Amino acid sequence: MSQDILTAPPSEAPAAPLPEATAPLPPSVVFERVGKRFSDAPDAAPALAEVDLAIGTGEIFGIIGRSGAGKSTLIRTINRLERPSSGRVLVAGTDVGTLDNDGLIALRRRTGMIFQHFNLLSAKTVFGNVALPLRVAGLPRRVIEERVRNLLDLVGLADKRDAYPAQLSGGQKQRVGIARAMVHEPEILLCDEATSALDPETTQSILTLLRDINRRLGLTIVLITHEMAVIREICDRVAVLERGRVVEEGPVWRVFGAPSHPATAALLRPLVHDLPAELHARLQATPPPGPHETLLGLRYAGDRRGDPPLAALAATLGPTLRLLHGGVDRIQDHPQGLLIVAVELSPTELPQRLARAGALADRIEVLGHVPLTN
Amino acid sequence: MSQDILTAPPSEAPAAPLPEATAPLPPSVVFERVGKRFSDAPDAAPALAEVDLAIGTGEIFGIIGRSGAGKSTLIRTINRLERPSSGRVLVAGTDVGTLDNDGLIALRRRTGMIFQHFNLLSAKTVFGNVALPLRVAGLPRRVIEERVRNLLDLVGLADKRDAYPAQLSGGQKQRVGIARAMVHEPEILLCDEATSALDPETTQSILTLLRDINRRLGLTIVLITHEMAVIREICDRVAVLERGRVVEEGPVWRVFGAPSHPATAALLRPLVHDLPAELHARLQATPPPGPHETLLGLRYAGDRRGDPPLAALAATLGPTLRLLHGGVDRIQDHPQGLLIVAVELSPTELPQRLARAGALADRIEVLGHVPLTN
Amino acid sequence: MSPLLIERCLRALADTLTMVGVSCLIVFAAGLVLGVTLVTTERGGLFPLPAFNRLLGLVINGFRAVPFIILLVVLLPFTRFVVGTTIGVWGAVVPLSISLIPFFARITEVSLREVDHGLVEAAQAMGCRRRHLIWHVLLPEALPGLIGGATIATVALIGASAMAGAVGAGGLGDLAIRYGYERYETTVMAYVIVILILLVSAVQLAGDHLARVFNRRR
Amino acid sequence: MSPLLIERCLRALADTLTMVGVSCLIVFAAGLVLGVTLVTTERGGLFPLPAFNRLLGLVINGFRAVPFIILLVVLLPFTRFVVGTTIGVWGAVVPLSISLIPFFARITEVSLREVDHGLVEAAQAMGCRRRHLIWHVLLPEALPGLIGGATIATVALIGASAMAGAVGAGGLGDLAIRYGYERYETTVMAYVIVILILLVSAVQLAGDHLARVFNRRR
Amino acid sequence: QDLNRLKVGVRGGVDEQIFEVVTRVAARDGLTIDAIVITGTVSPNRALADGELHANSFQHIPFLNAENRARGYRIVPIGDTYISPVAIYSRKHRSLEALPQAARIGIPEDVSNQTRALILLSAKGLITLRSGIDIFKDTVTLADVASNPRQFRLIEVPGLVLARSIVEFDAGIITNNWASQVNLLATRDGIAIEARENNPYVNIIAVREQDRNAPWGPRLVRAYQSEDVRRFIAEQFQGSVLPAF
Ligand SMILES: Nc1ncnc2c1ncn2[C@@H]1O[C@H](COP(=O)(O)OP(=O)(O)OP(=O)(O)O)[C@@H](O)[C@H]1O
Ligand SMILES: Nc1ncnc2c1ncn2[C@@H]1O[C@H](COP(=O)(O)OP(=O)(O)OP(=O)(O)O)[C@@H](O)[C@H]1O
Ligand SMILES: [Mg+2]
Ligand SMILES: [Mg+2]
Repeated sequence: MSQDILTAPPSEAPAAPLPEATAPLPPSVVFERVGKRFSDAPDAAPALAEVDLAIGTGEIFGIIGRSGAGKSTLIRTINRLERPSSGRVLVAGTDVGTLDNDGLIALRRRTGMIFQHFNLLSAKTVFGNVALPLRVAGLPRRVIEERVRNLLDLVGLADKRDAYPAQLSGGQKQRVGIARAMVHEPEILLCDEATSALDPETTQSILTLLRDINRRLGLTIVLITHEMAVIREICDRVAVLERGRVVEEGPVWRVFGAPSHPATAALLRPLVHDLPAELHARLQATPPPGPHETLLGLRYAGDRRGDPPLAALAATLGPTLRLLHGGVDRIQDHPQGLLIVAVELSPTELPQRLARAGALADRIEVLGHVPLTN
Repeated sequence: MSQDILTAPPSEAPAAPLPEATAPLPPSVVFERVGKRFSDAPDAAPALAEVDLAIGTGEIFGIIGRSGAGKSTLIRTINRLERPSSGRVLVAGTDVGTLDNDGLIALRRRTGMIFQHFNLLSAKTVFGNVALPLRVAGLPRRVIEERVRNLLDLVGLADKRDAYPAQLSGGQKQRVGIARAMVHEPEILLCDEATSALDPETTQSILTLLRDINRRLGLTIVLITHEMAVIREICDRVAVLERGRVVEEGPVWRVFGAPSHPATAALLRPLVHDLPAELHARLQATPPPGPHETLLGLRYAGDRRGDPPLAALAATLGPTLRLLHGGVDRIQDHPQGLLIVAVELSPTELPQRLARAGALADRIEVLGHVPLTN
Repeated sequence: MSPLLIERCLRALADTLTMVGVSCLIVFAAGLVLGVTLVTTERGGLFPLPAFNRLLGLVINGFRAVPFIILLVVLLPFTRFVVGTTIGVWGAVVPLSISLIPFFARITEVSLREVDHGLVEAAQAMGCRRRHLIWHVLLPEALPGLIGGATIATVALIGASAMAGAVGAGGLGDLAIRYGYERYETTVMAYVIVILILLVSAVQLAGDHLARVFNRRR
Repeated sequence: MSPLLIERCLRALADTLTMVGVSCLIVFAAGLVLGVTLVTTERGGLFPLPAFNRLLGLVINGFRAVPFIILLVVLLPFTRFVVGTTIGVWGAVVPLSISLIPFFARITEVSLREVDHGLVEAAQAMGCRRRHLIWHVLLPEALPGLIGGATIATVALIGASAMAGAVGAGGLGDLAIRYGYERYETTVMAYVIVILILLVSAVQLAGDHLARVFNRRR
Repeated sequence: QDLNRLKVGVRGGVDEQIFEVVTRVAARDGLTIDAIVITGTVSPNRALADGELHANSFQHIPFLNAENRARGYRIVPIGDTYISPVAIYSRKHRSLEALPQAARIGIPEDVSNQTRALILLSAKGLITLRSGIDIFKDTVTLADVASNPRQFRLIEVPGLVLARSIVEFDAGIITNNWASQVNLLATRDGIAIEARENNPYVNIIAVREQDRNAPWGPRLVRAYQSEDVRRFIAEQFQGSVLPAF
């Protein structure tokens, strides 16, 4: 048995599928009609408007949205780096807007934050940056030394321990930011595009680390990302922000499988395996007279169990069935995706075959026809 | 005919498939044994070592590599923001190390650069930042006004024209950086993670823009990214950097389809549709006694033409064939990918079926067996 | 306060405003130029001329090392050549300016050094010439700090203008010294000092306000 | 130069070094504290106390507005109380320090304002108390600028110490004035000024070096 | 030629105050005086020598002589103004006799006033100076002290500070311009005072040599040496400034 494509994360315990959001966990972070305006101009669009969300304890919650949608602003209200103009934010039941200084500091010490722009202290070494949350919490030197060392090992920066941020590459800086946010073992971790500067391999190892801590210690993670694969990989639920409003929210498989808002669809489109430009260029809307192939899109939304039955499809659509493009991803054990296939069928045959195949996919679309030249 | 999944970029002309790299274009950028050390310590690993590369005119050249591999350092030698410690860099045949001040400025005016950290001037508005390359080139005010307006429209920042960088979201900043690098219509565009802070939709529109300019004006693009989808989407060739050395280089479909170096494989692994953790956990190495399914991995490397023949596979592997996970991408018209399928076959039947199916995929692996419980 | 005294105070205020105002313009202009020169010609700067840089630094140090009162005397021929007199308000402007220029040059230098090197690189990458770098990057990015430095220099100038009495230039500082100290009329001194404090506060407020307005980083 | 003169020069150098050295320590410590207080208590600062901030600003402006010579006189009782004498090197340290503290407070203020607000936010997000923010973020991040400012202040102190001759503290500046200006022995003055320039240059070189060493941003 | 408007350099304090009266008196004669107040002792003579002033009034004759000698000016006195005697002050002792052995005595640090102080000390018999000193011509420094039987410690201190820090000394010799600032009157508070007769330290109005015979000179002197000014000096300075006309 070949092992090299079995790359499930090593630390992965044989765990049961994640619980569905139907049994909600006690909320850790609650947004109540949160609004934020940066400008006093009445015609300026607000950065946030009427955001209502509840994030459960121990949940990994994703926030996606177009650039400028308000994701960073929203996440920054959780530890009161940004004060909402209206509404309130509750963390573990307490309105963060009403906290006094000590309360705020206590909250922030239970919270870690990875910044979109890293925000590393230029005057401290990598070690100094990561050690800071522990130093200000007054931990003994030996404990600090050890924890920082461990974490630097985990993020692969052991050899950069004494470097200053200016001597690091972009991804190295980001990893320092990640280590710094986790070193004091927070209960809530706020990640603002925490892996955007990382290569896929390092991203994968960071995600593994995050999920590991999430499972072991019940860490709540709020995660902004533009990489839908990251959401798919580790999030339980996801919210979609558009112009400061939550336009969609739910378990990842449901939101990704059947996006109900155009903004979500637009974000997911590049993930959906699109018809490549080369093929698209050759496509014709009406069947040409001569021999031709018909391109079909078979969509699987994941809300019913059952994997694409290739054999049944082949039996229905005939012996010329080829997979051109696309595939299926399992999100929280729901297979979802789009298969773009080609079949050679005559215009008269096509409709009845499609009718019979109807039960074999959630939706079947005819994309067009390509004349066969050879 | 349904149109909503036909999302090939609108500006896409019905173009022929890209020329193969077998007919190399005249080189635009040539690295000759380029090395770079940041530290004088003899034991410190160099950031770059013996890099030899030639990038053709009008080519879109991707550079990938782990975090800290030296990608940014390499790209910065092209416009002499970094001077190599050894070797030389030729742009359009001229050694950039020997250029005098005027020559260097002329080179830089023919080059655009998008920085990993944006590097926007905080004291200038969005307009002011994008206009600067034109202003220093002495263009008349009206021309500047119009070109900047056009470009801001293209990157979707028309309404942020008078905002200062501090008032922008991360992705908005990045788009300003992109606009600024392209506004003076350079011949070479250096992109250091130009879309890392952008959502997939915006990324897509930027890539479309890049490819459009590349096709229309013959722009040479050198592009660092961690998003393999971006490489797959627009690059002609790709080089893989590892610890400052080029360990692999070639047309994207070839490098991605059959990575020869472990570093490449590691970078691509998350792209390869891995077996999801849930399935992996239930997998057994030896066939269980009772009824069970066998999981197969069918790999398509793309170096032979021909799409996965689903009908033939179904005929060979039997009526239980289901697609569990994975898919096929067309890279430069080469279908590549991994299909993870399940079949119900007895241990005696399996070997002969596999032998027959051998011609239907580049490689077939048995991943394991899952007992059927229901 | 008697009408005579009020008139004297007004006269002194006008003298101070003239001296400080004119000197400010000279100091800002020349100090900026020298500060930019210091930063750009240093080793690793935009226009490295280490030998020239060291010489310039030495000259600036020289002017800063000489006590004002000596500078005043040494500069007499120059002062007469430039403004035609060595006493009065105009006779004070020259030594005041010259003694503050090196100071402001150093302040400028420190502010310019704070500019993020990444911004300089970005501008270089787009083919900016050195003058563009200075004009579009160094100066605007350092502007809040420069305004802060200019505020400090202006207040220092107001302070230094008290010494202008040595050339009979009058002004508020000199008036305060004369009354408070040579005549021992401390009430008058107190009035004058209140005016001085108001003046300094106005400068400081204006400077703070401008620095805030031109700080686009938040 | 006669042995007597050499001895005087050495004596004056020692006096200057004592005065400037001691004053520096006081000015740096108090100026830093005041500068930090100014920045942190302002509206929108880490510890907003706008009324207090305005008062403090006014006091600082007051000390900067009063001409040195008046300050010196006004401070005489305080000076006597603190160091037991109003003359000599120690009598000069008090007025010198007090006149330079507000100056350095303003310099500190300008430098601290340059610190990237994102860094403050990052530290706040990890639960830093205000003292941590000051100690781990504001001061270290502003350090190169602060060193630059301290260099400027030290040279200003050397300049001001020339006026300390007014309290009989001696020192190089005073020696230069007495010989060069009151006795017209310009050779002696020239020697003394050369020593002063060397001193200022040494301070400047040391400051530049330290600022470079502590600049981790490149 | 005659002039109806004169620029006169004066020193802050006594001279400035007196000139406020002189200006009024001169105005009656149709002579406008711009009294330019100049701090310090260097600029007034230099500006006069350079022709930027018509006259100045701030110095005594020995100082003028020293300046002419040192800097090559050709400046001459055209009229006496006042004498302001130097005195010995003490806050601790009521007379010279009461000064203890090795008392700390502050003296001026500038040359001409130090000369004056040492001559006063020797005149009172507290010290002796080397022989052959012409008080009208020579300058005297600490090096010229021949004997100091009571081992006084003579400490050079700027007048500004000495006047205000007199409590730190057993005694101090302070010129009037500094003493008057702290309300010390030579006639009232001095434990010893400089002789008024045969005193070389007569203040003067000075002009350039070429203006020695200018017609406006006598008009200026006349305005100064008027009854109004005499009365003003008497009232204002109560004996510590004595008209020398
Ligand atoms: N100024 C510097 N001083 C010292 N070392 C440096 C400096 N700049 C970069 N390096 C080191 O050189 C190596 C290559 O850095 P580079 O920025 O080129 O990496 P990269 O491939 O762009 O990584 P990333 O994907 O994380 O941005 C890294 O190990 C980095 O720590
Ligand atoms: N300080 C500010 N002043 C004014 N407008 C601001 C400020 N900060 C953010 N905004 C605006 O608020 C909106 C939301 O910004 P935010 O940073 O939350 O977006 P985002 O969703 O994080 O975007 P991205 O994915 O690009 O980082 C944007 O339109 C931005 O221009
Ligand atoms: Mg953001
Ligand atoms: Mg990089």
